[in-house]
Amino acid sequence: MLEPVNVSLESLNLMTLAPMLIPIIGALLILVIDIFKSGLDKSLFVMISILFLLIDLGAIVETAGIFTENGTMMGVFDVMLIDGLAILAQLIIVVASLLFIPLALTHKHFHEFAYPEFFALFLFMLGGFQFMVATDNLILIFVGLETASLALYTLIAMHNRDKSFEAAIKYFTMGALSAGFFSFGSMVFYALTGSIEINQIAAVLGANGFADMGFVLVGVVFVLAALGFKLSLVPFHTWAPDVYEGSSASLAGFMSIVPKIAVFIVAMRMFEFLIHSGVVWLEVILYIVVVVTMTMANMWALVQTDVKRMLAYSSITHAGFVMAAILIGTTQSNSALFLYWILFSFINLGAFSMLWISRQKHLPYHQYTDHSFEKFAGMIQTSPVAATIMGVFMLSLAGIPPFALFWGKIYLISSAVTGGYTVLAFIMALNSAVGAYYYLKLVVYMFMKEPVINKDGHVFVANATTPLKTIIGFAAVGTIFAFLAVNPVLEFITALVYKSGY
Amino acid sequence: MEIGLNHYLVLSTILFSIGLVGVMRRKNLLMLFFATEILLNSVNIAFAAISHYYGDLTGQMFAFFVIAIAASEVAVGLGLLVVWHKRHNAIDLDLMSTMKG
Amino acid sequence: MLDNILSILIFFPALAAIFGFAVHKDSMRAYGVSVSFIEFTLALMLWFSFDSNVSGMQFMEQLPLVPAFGINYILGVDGISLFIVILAAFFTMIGIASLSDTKDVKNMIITLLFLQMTMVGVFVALDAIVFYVFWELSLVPMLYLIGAWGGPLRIYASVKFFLYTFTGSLVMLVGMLFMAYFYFQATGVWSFAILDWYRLILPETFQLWLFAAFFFGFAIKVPMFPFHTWLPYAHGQAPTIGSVILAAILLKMGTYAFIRFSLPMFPDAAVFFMFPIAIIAIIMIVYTAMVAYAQEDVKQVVAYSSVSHMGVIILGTFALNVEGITGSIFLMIAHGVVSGALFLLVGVIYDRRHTKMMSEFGGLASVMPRFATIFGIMMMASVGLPLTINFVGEFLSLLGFYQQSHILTLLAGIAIIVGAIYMLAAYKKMFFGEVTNEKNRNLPDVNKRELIALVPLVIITVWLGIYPKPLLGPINNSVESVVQLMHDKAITEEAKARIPNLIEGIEITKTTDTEAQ
Amino acid sequence: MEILLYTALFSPLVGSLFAALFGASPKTLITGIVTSALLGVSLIASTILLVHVITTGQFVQVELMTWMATGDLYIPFGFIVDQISVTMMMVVTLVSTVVHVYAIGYMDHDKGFNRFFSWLSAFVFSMMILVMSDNFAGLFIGWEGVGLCSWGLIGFWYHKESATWAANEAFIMNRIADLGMLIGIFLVYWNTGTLQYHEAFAVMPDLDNATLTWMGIFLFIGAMGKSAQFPLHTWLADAMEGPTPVSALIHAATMVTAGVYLVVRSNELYTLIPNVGLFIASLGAFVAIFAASMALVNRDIKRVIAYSTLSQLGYMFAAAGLGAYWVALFHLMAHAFFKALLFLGGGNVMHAMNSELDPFKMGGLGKTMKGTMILMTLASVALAGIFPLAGFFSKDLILEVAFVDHHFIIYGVLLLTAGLTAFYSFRIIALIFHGEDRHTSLGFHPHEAYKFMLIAMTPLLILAIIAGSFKSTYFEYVTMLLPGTEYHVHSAATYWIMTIGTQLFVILSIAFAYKKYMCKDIKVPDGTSAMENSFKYKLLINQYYIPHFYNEYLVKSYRALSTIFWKQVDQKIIDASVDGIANIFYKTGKNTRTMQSGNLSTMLKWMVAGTVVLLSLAVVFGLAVRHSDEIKTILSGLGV
Repeated sequence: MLEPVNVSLESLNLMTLAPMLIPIIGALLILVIDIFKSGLDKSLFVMISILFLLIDLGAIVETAGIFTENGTMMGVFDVMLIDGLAILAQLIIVVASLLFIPLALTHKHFHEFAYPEFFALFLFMLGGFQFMVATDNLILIFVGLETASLALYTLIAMHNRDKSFEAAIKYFTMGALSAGFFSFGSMVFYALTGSIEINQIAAVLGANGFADMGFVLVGVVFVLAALGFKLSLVPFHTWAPDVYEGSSASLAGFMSIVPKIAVFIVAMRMFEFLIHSGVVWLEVILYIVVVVTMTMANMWALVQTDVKRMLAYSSITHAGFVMAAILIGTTQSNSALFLYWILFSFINLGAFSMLWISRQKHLPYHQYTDHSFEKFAGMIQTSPVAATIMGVFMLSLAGIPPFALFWGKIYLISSAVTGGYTVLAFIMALNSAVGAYYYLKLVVYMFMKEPVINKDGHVFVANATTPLKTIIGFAAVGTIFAFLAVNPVLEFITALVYKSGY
Repeated sequence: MEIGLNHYLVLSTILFSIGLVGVMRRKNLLMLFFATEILLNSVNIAFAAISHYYGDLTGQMFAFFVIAIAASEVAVGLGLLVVWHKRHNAIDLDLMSTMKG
Repeated sequence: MLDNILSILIFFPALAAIFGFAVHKDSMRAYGVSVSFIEFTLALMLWFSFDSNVSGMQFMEQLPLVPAFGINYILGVDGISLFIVILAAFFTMIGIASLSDTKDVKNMIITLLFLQMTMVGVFVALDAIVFYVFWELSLVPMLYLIGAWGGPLRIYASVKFFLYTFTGSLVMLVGMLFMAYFYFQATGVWSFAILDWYRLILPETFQLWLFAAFFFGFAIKVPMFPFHTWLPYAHGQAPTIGSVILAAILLKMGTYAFIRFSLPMFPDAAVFFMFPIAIIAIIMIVYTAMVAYAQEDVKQVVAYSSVSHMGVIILGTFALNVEGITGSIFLMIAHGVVSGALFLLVGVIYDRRHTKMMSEFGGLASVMPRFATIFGIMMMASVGLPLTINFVGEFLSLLGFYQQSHILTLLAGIAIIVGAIYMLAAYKKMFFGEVTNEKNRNLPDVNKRELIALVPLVIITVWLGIYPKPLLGPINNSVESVVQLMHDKAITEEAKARIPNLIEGIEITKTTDTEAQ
Repeated sequence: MEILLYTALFSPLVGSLFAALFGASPKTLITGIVTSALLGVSLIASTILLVHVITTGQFVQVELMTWMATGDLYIPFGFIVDQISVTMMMVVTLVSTVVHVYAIGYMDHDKGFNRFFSWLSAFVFSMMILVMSDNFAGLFIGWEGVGLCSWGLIGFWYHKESATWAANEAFIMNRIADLGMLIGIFLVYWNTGTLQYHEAFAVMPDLDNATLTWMGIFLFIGAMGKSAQFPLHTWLADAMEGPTPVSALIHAATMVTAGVYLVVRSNELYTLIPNVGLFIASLGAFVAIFAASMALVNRDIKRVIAYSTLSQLGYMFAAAGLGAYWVALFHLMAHAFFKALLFLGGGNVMHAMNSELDPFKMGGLGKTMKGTMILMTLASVALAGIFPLAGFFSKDLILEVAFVDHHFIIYGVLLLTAGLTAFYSFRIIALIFHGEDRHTSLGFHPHEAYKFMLIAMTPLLILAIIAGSFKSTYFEYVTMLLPGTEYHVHSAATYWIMTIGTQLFVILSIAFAYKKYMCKDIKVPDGTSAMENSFKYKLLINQYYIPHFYNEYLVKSYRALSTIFWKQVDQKIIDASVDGIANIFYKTGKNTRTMQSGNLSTMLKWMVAGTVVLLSLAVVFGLAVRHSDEIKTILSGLGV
């Protein structure tokens, strides 16, 4: 006779669940609205999404407040885990989404925004990511990851162009493979330790002194492959350029930020304890993967002819760059990861939004891709403000001070220096130099070449509306004046990360 | 000979390998989806077996979730496949390479 | 106002540049001249209120920027940087004043004003990161200047310039981060303040590595052989104003940084690397002078001559004594004036003929006598004739290095020979002989606008050649404190011996006093 | 006295700047007059200073202002008028005043009249700085200043390729020597801590010999360039491309003697290092005969005179090297007078002959140019050293010095040179003024120069005649500063034999020259005669092939090497490797981007392959850990 389940509501600590539930409720609401009255304008759904995101943000800030008082919280049968990492990651996810969702309010009409499902799926996806970062239970991570991914595949496909479907199918198939890898890796850890919670796995492995090192490594390999796919680490990156190209520019920008930060958290939880337990193999492998990802993606970015594809490769590089933080694994490096990613999300969203507002419905005859470099030739003459803003984004991505990313870059490289990874620090620095070339390429096109097409600057802002301009302006201001915000942000991050024990 | 945990694990590994080979070799999208199903199901077998071995239900829970996710994956996957087939009247992977480089 | 004059000097042009977007393009030139004139006046005010007897930093400003990571906005000026700041303001002013008619003059002036912000910023920054910010930021307007208004290879040249210098400075950045880390280890506090770093005494091996990292960044900027190949392209393709600023100010960042960073922070490494660097400097001097001689394009002659002169500056810097370092700082200013003027002069002829090939010219002395005279004066200054500004710097630099090595100074002294060879040959090709090319027969002589730029430069060239004291005094004071700091910090025997101890005399008198008692 | 000093120093500068104002405009006579007048002022001031120095025996020293001061280095603009410098000032101002006045006539028709006077006065100013400075740095200012003016004046007719080439050659060769000088200055500074003459010389006796030797050598290298000593002598002959007044002033009377001045000025240094002195003397003697030999056959009046200058400079160095500084200075002074005279006379001839310089194309000019003939003949007599003209006193003294110091080889060489000097001087006199008229047939219609030019030359003439008589006065006052060794041959008989013998030898040489070149059948050489094809002649006319050697092997290889450095090293190696590194990245990117084939199957394969690689690495590592003990045993068994 089983004991009746007797759980007090207090011990469930439902507050930990609130931030994830809010977007899900929002998604359901959108679906319900659509059931009652179809054919409503997209602006309604945008605003509803924003409202729910704001509420979500409020909930996260609330949990952050609790965290700073009480420290790490467990909840809902100890499945949920709210620590500094979870809070920071959720903040990034929600803020980036807040910047992303108004991008739906374009001047031209696009297929996907006509469906309320788009926004519902989007909110479901956010819920998935939030679950992912706020737990150390492999099941929940897996579920969250898949929820989010499946929604994302659909969002990509909803762009309703040949390339979008191709991108979605590619992403989906590889995602399925990576899901297999992840479950297999989880299975290995489960087999080794009898647990699927990361801290317990760590405890058990630590207790028996990594006796079955070979099998631990097998598990690590599969998890690394699965996470590497999501983070687009070489050689698991092959989906990234195609998917970025196939999806709409705004979604590509979103994809370069939000899913990755979620997976970074998982990677941090998963690998940090292994590296600190002296699993040299993982350190070496991560070192190689990080260097190869940074360098190779850089080289591929060099030879691209389409700006969006170039930015895709550049995102891969940045992911490799940030992965170095996990390899280094000090408090400084983990803080650097968040600082870097916050700054990066501003710039990258800004840059992709710039592409987004220049998106044409139909390609002119001389253009083979949506955002070929030639399209931007002589932009300074036809549309100087847009060109300047785009130039700032590019310089910032290249790491030119005092623009935003520079601060993340020096903090991250400094963490490599303090962590004893001297050579890595130099490799990171030199990769920034290589990267500067392709960012400059766009600057060169915009500022130093004569326009190829009509002298009409409208093409660069064809898609622009006030909300889009606001988002871009926000990103631009954030990029240029980041140096004013770095200090408070850095202190906040360091405090949270330090308190979470990373 | 008694069937032990190791046999299940070996079976799971073999199935997983078959799935991997399928993923690599299949040019038909539908077949490819089947291969990914094999991957996930091989893991399910292992989870169930380990769960039994430890006398712990977590593994089986994981297996259930995997099944659920596999199902939803199939839903999304087939949806994409159908759209693609409608547009191109083919589900051959080799035709699906407009973006590259 | 004087409390914040450095910030004003930095940000006034930037602010003016932003407002410049609203100015109509026909009035832009007047706007640019006014702004740069105000900036120059401010720079002069700085000079007049500068206390020449103080060797340390003056007009210090400090604001927290990222205190959590030890980054603060610290500014200050001493005798070493003061005159380069003034020079930057001066050249921007005459550069804008003498701008010939180009397309997009509005964008160009805005770019120049931004460039001025970065130039001033580099020389007054006393925090390594702030320094680095301006250092890197200066690349951007220059990139645009070369890339948008340059010659046929402009994009290649500008991107090469950018990437090359950027690569070097990233290595330098890692060096800075290491330096900050060592400071953190020693004191438990993060700090990027240069004056804090001065107090840090590092073991010799650390010094060597850090010196190398910094060296990489500075050497490319200078540019030192064999990292110099971006320079001929940049100069060759840049518009006149770009070359002028590049040669007059931007190159000086590298040599200035050697004196600001490398010497006081790593005195032992400076001594250790003195001879290799001297040899590089000599190669720069002789080799590039020979390359300059082989050029067919007069602008390239001047470009390579810059490299050659930078060699002398480097040599003077690594003399590690007061005479040499003072000389090298003075030569920075001198070379700024002279090479700036030479590029302006090349620009004058380029505006008329749209070619820079020397074979196209010949006999210009009779067609454009005033031009030939000014060119001749500047050429002689470049060659290092006494009573011109360059001579003072070259003389002191070589004199200083002579204390360290006789034979290397002798080799470096070849500068005065090879310098004369390429300059005179170029002058001969352009100005002497009969007028062979019909197109040259009726060229107008320099006009008023060009004279506005050139005459002040001629006056400065001669004035400071005869009476360099107003500059040498403050420079000398600051350099003495640097040398003394280096001597005090040095840990190896050799360094102690190589770097003179300036207060030795006082110590001796002290001991004799005690003996007397 | 200070005001006089400044007047003497700065009035040429004022003149130069005044003329420069009109630099680009056509001829304005006023520039010539003003500059000449200002030089006259300078001359008067110098004379008063001379009287002051002679009568009081004191020198005037002023410090105008600081020039450079940093660290321990302190260099002022300081000037000194002492026995040495006042002598030089007199020579400089006197000759330049004469040359200025003369040039008003000579440059009469030249477009660049104003420019000419500007340069010429600037030269005088530089020369005054050179001789009046009281420190090495100031000397160097003047040193380079005269170099610059010499460049401007040699290349005065800048449309002529040969002129500009010669100007550049002169400048660059001087620069080579200046480097030596600069190093010498550095040596002085770092060893004595100062550049002031008297302070530096005061410390020198305490320094070790090696340092002093190096100092002496490097300073002398500087002197070698300015005074065109072998092997840096080729520029002087080429410098004759400049207008003749320039040759008279710069390349005969003043600038080229700066080297001698330097050695005399540094006598306290050179006294300490007699070995270097001997070297200087030997080189001087060698140059004397070497230059004289080239003068024997040259067919260019000005070049002959230039070689003669070179030869006389050799005399001066011989004297200075042997420690007879006052003798060197005395010869310098006397030489300035008669050599300037000779050059100006040559200028008259050249002017008359429309710039023709080959004496073989002249002949019989004495009829039309009587005044010039007298002037040049007397100057040549003085040069040859015939009693009682200036050359006799100064040049014979040098011979005596060599003899008394028992340097008989030097003595012999110098004696032989004296004969050669007489021969070539009168060779051209004979060819120009005497013998048959060969110029009319070539279409020349010579005329005498302006009268005022001739009058302007007379002060030089007078001085060339009477300068010798100042010898004892001069000796008395100049030896207040210089070592006052008197050189007397011990026995009167030897003295007389020597003197009369020398005179006879010289007179015989003159007679031989007249005999050989006054005969009727002198023709314009056309390269066919046996003599012209002889090796000796070719060697001499080609200046021992030294210019040829310089041109072929130094200039050309320098140019070739420069081009190689640029095209091969700079572009093909250094720049190409920079671009190559960048290209490696680009190429790697280009070649490996095929990895991204766009085919889903390939993508999946990459993913699986990555996993498999990691897996096998993991297995290897896992096995290695598990069997680490065995591996260690095996490795130790292998001896690793």
